[in-house]
Amino acid sequence: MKADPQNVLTGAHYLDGNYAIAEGAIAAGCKFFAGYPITPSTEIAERVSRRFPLIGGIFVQMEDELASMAAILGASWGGKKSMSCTSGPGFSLMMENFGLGIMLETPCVLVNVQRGGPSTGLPTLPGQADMMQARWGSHGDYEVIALAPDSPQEGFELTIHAFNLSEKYRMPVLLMTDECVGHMTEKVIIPPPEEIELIERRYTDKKPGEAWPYQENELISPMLPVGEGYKFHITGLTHDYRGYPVINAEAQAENVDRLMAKVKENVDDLTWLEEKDVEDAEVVVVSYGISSRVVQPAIAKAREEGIKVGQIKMVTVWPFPEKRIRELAGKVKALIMVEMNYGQVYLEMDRCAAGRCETYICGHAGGTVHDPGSVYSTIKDAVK
Amino acid sequence: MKADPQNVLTGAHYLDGNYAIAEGAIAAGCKFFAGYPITPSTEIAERVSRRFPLIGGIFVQMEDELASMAAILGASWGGKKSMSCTSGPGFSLMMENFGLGIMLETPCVLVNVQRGGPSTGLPTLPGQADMMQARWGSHGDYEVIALAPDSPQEGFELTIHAFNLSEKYRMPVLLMTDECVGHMTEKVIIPPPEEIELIERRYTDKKPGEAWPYQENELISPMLPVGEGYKFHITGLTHDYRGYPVINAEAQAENVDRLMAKVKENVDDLTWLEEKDVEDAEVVVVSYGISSRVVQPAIAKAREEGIKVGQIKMVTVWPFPEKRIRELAGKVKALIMVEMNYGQVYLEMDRCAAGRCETYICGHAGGTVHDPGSVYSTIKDAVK
Amino acid sequence: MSVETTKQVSDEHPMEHLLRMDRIPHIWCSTCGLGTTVRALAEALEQLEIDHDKVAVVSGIGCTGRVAGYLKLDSFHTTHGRAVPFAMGLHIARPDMKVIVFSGDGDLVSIGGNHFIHTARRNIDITVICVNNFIYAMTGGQVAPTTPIRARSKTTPYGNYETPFNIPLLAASSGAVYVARWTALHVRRMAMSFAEAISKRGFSLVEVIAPCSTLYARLNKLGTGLSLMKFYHDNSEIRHGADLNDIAIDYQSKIVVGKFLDVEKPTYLDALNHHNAGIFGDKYKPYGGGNGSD
Amino acid sequence: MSVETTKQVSDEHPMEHLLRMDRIPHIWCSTCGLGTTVRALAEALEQLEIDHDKVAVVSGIGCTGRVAGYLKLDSFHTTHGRAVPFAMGLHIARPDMKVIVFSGDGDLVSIGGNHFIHTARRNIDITVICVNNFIYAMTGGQVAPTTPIRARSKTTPYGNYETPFNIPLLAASSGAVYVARWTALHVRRMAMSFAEAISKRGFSLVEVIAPCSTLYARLNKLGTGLSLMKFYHDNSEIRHGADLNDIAIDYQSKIVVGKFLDVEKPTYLDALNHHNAGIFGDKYKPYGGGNGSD
Amino acid sequence: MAATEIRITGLGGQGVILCGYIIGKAASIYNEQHATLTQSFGPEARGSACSAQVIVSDQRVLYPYVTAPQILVAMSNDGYKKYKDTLAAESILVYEKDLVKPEGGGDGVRMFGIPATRFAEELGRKIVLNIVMLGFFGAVTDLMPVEALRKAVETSVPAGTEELNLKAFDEGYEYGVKLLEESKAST
Amino acid sequence: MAATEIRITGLGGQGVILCGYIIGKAASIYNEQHATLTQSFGPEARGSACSAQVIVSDQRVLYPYVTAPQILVAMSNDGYKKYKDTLAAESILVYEKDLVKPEGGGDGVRMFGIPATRFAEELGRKIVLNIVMLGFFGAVTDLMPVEALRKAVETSVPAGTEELNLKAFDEGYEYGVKLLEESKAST
Amino acid sequence: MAFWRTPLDIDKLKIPKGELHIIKERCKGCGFCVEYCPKGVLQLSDEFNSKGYHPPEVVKPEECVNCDLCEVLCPDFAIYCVRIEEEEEEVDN
Amino acid sequence: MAFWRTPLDIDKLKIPKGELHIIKERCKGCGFCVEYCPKGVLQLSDEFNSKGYHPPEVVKPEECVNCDLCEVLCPDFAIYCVRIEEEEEEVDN
Ligand SMILES: Cc1ncc(C[n+]2csc(CCOP(=O)(O)OP(=O)(O)O)c2C)c(N)n1
Ligand SMILES: Cc1ncc(C[n+]2csc(CCOP(=O)(O)OP(=O)(O)O)c2C)c(N)n1
Ligand code: SF4
Ligand code: SF4
Ligand code: SF4
Ligand code: SF4
Ligand code: SF4
Ligand code: SF4
Ligand SMILES: [Mg+2]
Ligand SMILES: [Mg+2]
Repeated sequence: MKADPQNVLTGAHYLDGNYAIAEGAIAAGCKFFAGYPITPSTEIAERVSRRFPLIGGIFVQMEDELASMAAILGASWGGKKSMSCTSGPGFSLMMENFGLGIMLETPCVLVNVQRGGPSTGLPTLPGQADMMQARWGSHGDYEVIALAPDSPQEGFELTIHAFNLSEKYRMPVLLMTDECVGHMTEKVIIPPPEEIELIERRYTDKKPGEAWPYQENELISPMLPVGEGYKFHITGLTHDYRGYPVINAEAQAENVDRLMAKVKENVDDLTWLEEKDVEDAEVVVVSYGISSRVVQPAIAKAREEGIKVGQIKMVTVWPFPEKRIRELAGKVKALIMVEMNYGQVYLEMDRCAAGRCETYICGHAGGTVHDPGSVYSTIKDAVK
Repeated sequence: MKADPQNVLTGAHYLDGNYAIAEGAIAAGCKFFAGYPITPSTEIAERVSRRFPLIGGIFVQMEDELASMAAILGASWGGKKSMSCTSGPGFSLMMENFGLGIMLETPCVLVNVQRGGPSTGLPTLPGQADMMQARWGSHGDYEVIALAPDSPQEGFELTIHAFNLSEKYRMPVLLMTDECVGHMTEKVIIPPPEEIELIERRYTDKKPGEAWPYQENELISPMLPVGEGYKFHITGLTHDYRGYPVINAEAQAENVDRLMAKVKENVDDLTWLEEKDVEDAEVVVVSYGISSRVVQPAIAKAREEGIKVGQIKMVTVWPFPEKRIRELAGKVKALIMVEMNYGQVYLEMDRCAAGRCETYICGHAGGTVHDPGSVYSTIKDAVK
Repeated sequence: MSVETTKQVSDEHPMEHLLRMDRIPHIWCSTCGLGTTVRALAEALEQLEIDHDKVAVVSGIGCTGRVAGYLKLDSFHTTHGRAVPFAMGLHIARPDMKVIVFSGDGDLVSIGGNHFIHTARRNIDITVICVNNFIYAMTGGQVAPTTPIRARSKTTPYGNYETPFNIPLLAASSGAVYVARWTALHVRRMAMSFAEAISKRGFSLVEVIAPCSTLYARLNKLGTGLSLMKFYHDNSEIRHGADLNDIAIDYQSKIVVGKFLDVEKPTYLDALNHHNAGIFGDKYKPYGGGNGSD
Repeated sequence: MSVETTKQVSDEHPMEHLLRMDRIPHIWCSTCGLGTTVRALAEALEQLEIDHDKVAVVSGIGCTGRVAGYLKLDSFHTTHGRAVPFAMGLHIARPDMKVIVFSGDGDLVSIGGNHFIHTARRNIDITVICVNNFIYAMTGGQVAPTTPIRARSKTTPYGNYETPFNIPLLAASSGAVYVARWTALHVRRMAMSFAEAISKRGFSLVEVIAPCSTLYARLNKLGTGLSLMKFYHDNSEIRHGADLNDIAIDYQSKIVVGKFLDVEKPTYLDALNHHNAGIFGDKYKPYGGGNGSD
Repeated sequence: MAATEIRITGLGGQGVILCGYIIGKAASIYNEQHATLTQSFGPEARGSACSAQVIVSDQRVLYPYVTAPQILVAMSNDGYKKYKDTLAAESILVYEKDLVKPEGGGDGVRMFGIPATRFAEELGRKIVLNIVMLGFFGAVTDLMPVEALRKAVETSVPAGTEELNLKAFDEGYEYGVKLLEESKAST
Repeated sequence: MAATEIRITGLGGQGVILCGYIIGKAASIYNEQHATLTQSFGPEARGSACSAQVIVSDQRVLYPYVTAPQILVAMSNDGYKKYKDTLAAESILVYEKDLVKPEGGGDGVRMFGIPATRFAEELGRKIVLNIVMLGFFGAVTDLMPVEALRKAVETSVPAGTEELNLKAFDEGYEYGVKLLEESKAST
Repeated sequence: MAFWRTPLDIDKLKIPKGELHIIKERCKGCGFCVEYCPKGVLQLSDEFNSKGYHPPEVVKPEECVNCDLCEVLCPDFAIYCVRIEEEEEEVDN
Repeated sequence: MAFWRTPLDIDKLKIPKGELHIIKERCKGCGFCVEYCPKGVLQLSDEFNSKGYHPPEVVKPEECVNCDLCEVLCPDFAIYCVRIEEEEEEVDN
């Protein structure tokens, strides 16, 4: 399906990352936004609250983040594309109901504009230290999809992509950005609606009485619409294909296996890497989001000096591109992860390297993006 | 310091894991318990509520888990050893204020009696799938200490240990158990009070005006008592040694570095492994909590058949015993992680193995403990 | 014995079309009041002559929370305390539907208290049915923010000393437009209140005092659920329009029931539409939700 | 010009002993009302003749939340919405101390709403000062659950249409024993209310309507904080003991201030001690906290 | 002695869990053995079927769940039916005679019934049914010295009810002893 | 052309951020360049000093923060003082003449002052101070065609104020052009 | 024939009679129906159902006025009452 | 000497006088003190402090009655008034 022209501000705009994300959501057809203000994400909500009234969307500022997450799930089941945005402290509060979203298999998008943590930390400065929380922040086993934009332009595009993936895989999708991207203003080109491809909700084609919320033997079932007589039941308890609670280990295995398989069996579809100069590289710098930009001057400098450095930008951070990293580890001398934390996604990279190459983490506590110099000297270390 | 005789039910008791944990807390001198009921942890609160009135403790059933976590931090700053208990959904809700506890460097103990997840999952059946959440569940970078008892007896002992570590390292400590241990009744021997060694809170010996909440250049500062004229300030924002907010990258590095160093520089002190037959082992089974019990029949069987299997039981799961695992990886053919999840702590083990030996995960979705047969066949696979 | 006039075979109970018969018998204990409450809701839905396709029920977690699993409606068993905001999202997405929250006292006013007061404040057009059994039943009988002073529970083993909430007062002070209370014994009036609440535009609350036999009654040595029903019979007083400050519930003493509040106020969506129409004039298309296909 | 009688050098302001002078000047904007409120609390602490060592202040997050950082008391800047339960833990650990929560309207009754009503219900002996500036200031001016209808904010760019809370009513309905409201202009009465509230045994609330110049005033084109002070001057009405149902605040209209409630009820700890003494008799040692060294 | 797996099954309110608790306590506290008690929790247990499992062993019990019990104590027919097929060969069934209708004793299951409800009713408190069963269990299984079980009963029942419960225990025990003697006599 | 780093500094309320926004927009939307705008947020910025940074470049801007600006636009003395030492060699200082007192021009910093507040006041709206500065900036820096800046002003100011703002811009611009001519004449 | 139907208001004067249906296996023996039947139509039987509960039995069938109270009180959807319209049928004939 | 102190109630009759202290660098020029001084003692000066605000200046020093209102209203702890006890001193002498 194509985007609704009513929603799309086609043209070149000078927008900050947060506004661009809001425009992405609107272009994707988001019609329900429930959120709670928190620096540095609030401008997303502000833009949405300004834009929604005339295009039939509803923005609600909820009482807290717990309510926000619950409300977007309810609205999604009500048939609306729905979304919330937050930052670290609010992200922590959303984790329980994020898990409910996973369990109920509810499409929706959650944006985390990361700031420095832990706790209240650095509200106005960037960080990338919620990446492992994005993967593991709710209790129990599950898999997630998380995307990381490096600019307002990608903020716009990946928000649409996030909505599309959430419909395709019938699950909440995370957009993990940071204060720097969120508050950075750049040119954003919004294409005409007919160039914006949207994945719409898949509803069952079965009749009431024949359809269940999680069709037997289907990895990803079409949803059941409310209000149409399906009279379905869904629960956060372990359940069978009917959505009925079943409290035993067998049902658990079946239920959770399938939730994980939705992602695990589609890692190839979900993986989105942008590679540069990797073929002949001795060292590859891996990074995501804003970090994948600031590494570039360092890489360029090293290249100028004849060091064979390649770059991998992870657009999709979760699921981790395990296959590609394993492959590369067998070919290169070293992999360097650059991220604004003490080494989070690094741990997965290191694991997948499996001792076949050296790995480096070029990280720090957050509060500012990487100084290219620090990346450069890690590259130098790695080729020593 | 020794335990207060008033608190210690010396003798042999037939207790379930949850009651044993409650007795451990009481023996450790816990005097404030704030909690919110949740299966399968509630018996801890129930026992505490019954035991406290005559020993000067206060139990409050809070309105929710967010309040519970906040209240135990407040009480700890008020000078009480404090504690809460919960299970997955509540653990998710506590993560924001758990991070505050880390940031304020507040001693307290939080117990998670794990059940099957995600979401409401299997309230009455066991799981070990909150282990990565224990490590990464709050936003931002930080390190944690997490212990895992395998029985009511260890529930008692490790709760005391958890209180001791929380005072020693001035941070919240996690006791990660599960429904099986929590609801299993066994003999628990409670020693006489004089055999229970307690680490008491370290308060500053400096005078008001000279003392700060986080003394400069000290890794772990003694605490400042309230009500004594220190008139100190503490904040969840990034702060300096005075406890005053400083919002920049340098302060962030200093603050977070130190929080992490408290654990990282003391991994050796914190690591507690129980090893058996590891010296000559070809394969080592690594596990923790209840899983480390149920693997033993499988190991015994394999040993009987002449397979050289060793066992490592991780009493401390976080920080991960990286050094020992790296060492072993260079010596054995394979490491097997047995845990009631799809491979969480396994990821760290696999990473530390760094390709120097094979690694296996013997895991499942939870709902029941491992059938020894599945462990046995993983051992067989590993030696093939 | 009267076999003649009594078919004892398992033929169809008149409410079966509103129940998930593939899940009956339900898990609730003998002499638990929950089933009766569900029956009353079914009764109300029958009376209302509304399209049952267009009714959804949302529950949190608890014995009461299991209600969503037994009603044959679009039904959502969410997380503990979050039924109300989930329902709010659902309602806003589908304002053409009737959204009913069925929650326990702990679910609704303990962990869910914030959502309760804020959703009442916004006058979101949903109906909340709170089954108040004075205890956390599902988790085995701990104190609730409704447990009367002196009553015992597993976490007040020597008796409760915390003042409980007066739920109707809290609802009204927060902004609800319809507030009633009945006991499980007042099954017909309860059904009527349910019907009124569902028809009412705005945030409506019906509190139902119901027996928890296995925990509340047992821990307090009050007999069975039937004994509690008898207690309600002897000790409840219907007082429509009662002053909400006078209807707090003490341990084993009078229970004031009735319809306490029924006022008109613009709902959240009405206020929004009215406000936006004032701002944008004709450009503004009143938000009415649609059928969710957009 | 009167240099003679005016020392313009930086000598000591009489409240400096109660302030963290190493953090002054504070971050609050020009014409913000927060500083005045802090000054009034200092005044109250002076009046009370209590040992300032035994006073603690707990804040959540927000412009108001920064108060804890400026008062030279044991002071805790916690997380958004959780000041109240943190304070409750602190109070129970040290009942000999006076624990004061200083919170913004969003902090206290939006994200912290549940703790607010439950802590009032339990009648925990703490004092809560809520600075209501009708907006989320710290995050840049979004709608709050106190924003009057029609007022603009960054997330109600065309004006608010949600009914705000009546905070005194909510506190009283939940169980508070002392409830007052003043504007930042009523600085002496505010200080007196603070002193009364701090002395009061039980859960006390003082709401302070204060100007947020940078966001609330600016977004609503109401001038500066001084303009708002003038507005309070012209539009507030002192009505002690007013019916709490009559004191909701509309956009730029009358603000009823005064002491609305002052009743006696056993505090949480009193109730606990009384109850347990009844159960255990002499075996029970009343809980009074001790100095925290146990 | 190898581990003995025991399952006690019945209805909520019959004291099934306490029964298991006493057996485990007797073994581990008063008989120097190891005993691990587990139980089925869950909303599904609400008021209906419930069961307790005890593993008694001279070594530490490692695997905590009962899979093939050597002893099944059945206080309800539903419970009996649910679990009868898990009984190991050569195992023992201890059942309440008026409530459970055992269906033949294939695989050499030894079966011992007692009208424990009636005994309990005669003692004036139907609630001691489980303790009567326990005494009977002590006699017919000979798992541990009867004194260990008596001690465990005494320290596990609510204060003030010790005497009644011990009496109930003894009646069950004696009935069991008699039954054993009779059955010995008859073989 | 290599990247040009610009910092605009002043007090809250002076329109510092809008000024940066317009420069960035002019470059990226109306002049086919790349421009990245960042700003200092934070409670510390509450009403007092604030600053915006723009990097304008023909290539994509990779590192988003300004470290050593080639151009400093100062609308307050505090801001000037805070940042003057970060000015790169051969850089330009554009300042409000009545508010900022530059301290000599070491390192070949070229300095251009304008009494923009007075201009703005003369236009009847003190608030257009930033737009006057912007016109002046356009003239003295020659970073991009003035039309790009004008276009950006027109599309960035509140609807209804376009004319006033363009007038303000033009006055600043003309003052700058004149100043340049004079200084050329004088060298 | 419809022509000769008894007017409804007359029909109303008749005391309705009910036929009880008890779904024994569903019953949990709570006794609500027995206790609150205004006519004492029911009593708990001695019989056990397979869950071990005593379902009610009808002891005074002729007394039942089809008030449905047993039905609406039953928490287990285990009893309901159907109206028997004997007399109306007679009129119709 | 204490013996001869003027009784307090007499002291009260005197109109107190105040000496104002303005900490200019702390002032944010809000004007609260100026607006609400009951005696019009203050006005905002033309002067800027280093933060760019106009601190108040005392224009009618003799009018100040030491009511402290300026002090208690000032959100920035930038002004305070000290009582001058000239007359009392005279009595004491
Ligand atoms: C976040 C979270 N905390 C706690 C629980 C455990 N829990 C389940 S139901 C319940 C309370 C039930 O009480 P109530 O809402 O009164 O319902 P009832 O069972 O009495 O009908 C609790 C605490 C949970 N499921 N999730
Ligand atoms: C969990 C969480 N959510 C959101 C925020 C962001 N936040 C900080 S302060 C605040 C609201 C401030 O409003 P208020 O409490 O009224 O205080 P004010 O700034 O107006 O004094 C918000 C939403 C946060 N810090 N933590
Ligand atoms: S435990 Fe109580 S509330 Fe739950 S089903 Fe049983 S009687 Fe009903
Ligand atoms: S933003 Fe508003 S509340 Fe915050 S300091 Fe400024 S004026 Fe005060
Ligand atoms: S329908 Fe009425 S009269 Fe008939 S049995 Fe039921 S309750 Fe009794
Ligand atoms: S009310 Fe229903 S469950 Fe109760 S006894 Fe009667 S038929 Fe059985
Ligand atoms: S003390 Fe009173 S009279 Fe004197 S300047 Fe201040 S406000 Fe005016
Ligand atoms: S009240 Fe204080 S900050 Fe305001 S103008 Fe007067 S001295 Fe300055
Ligand atoms: Mg309840
Ligand atoms: Mg506010």
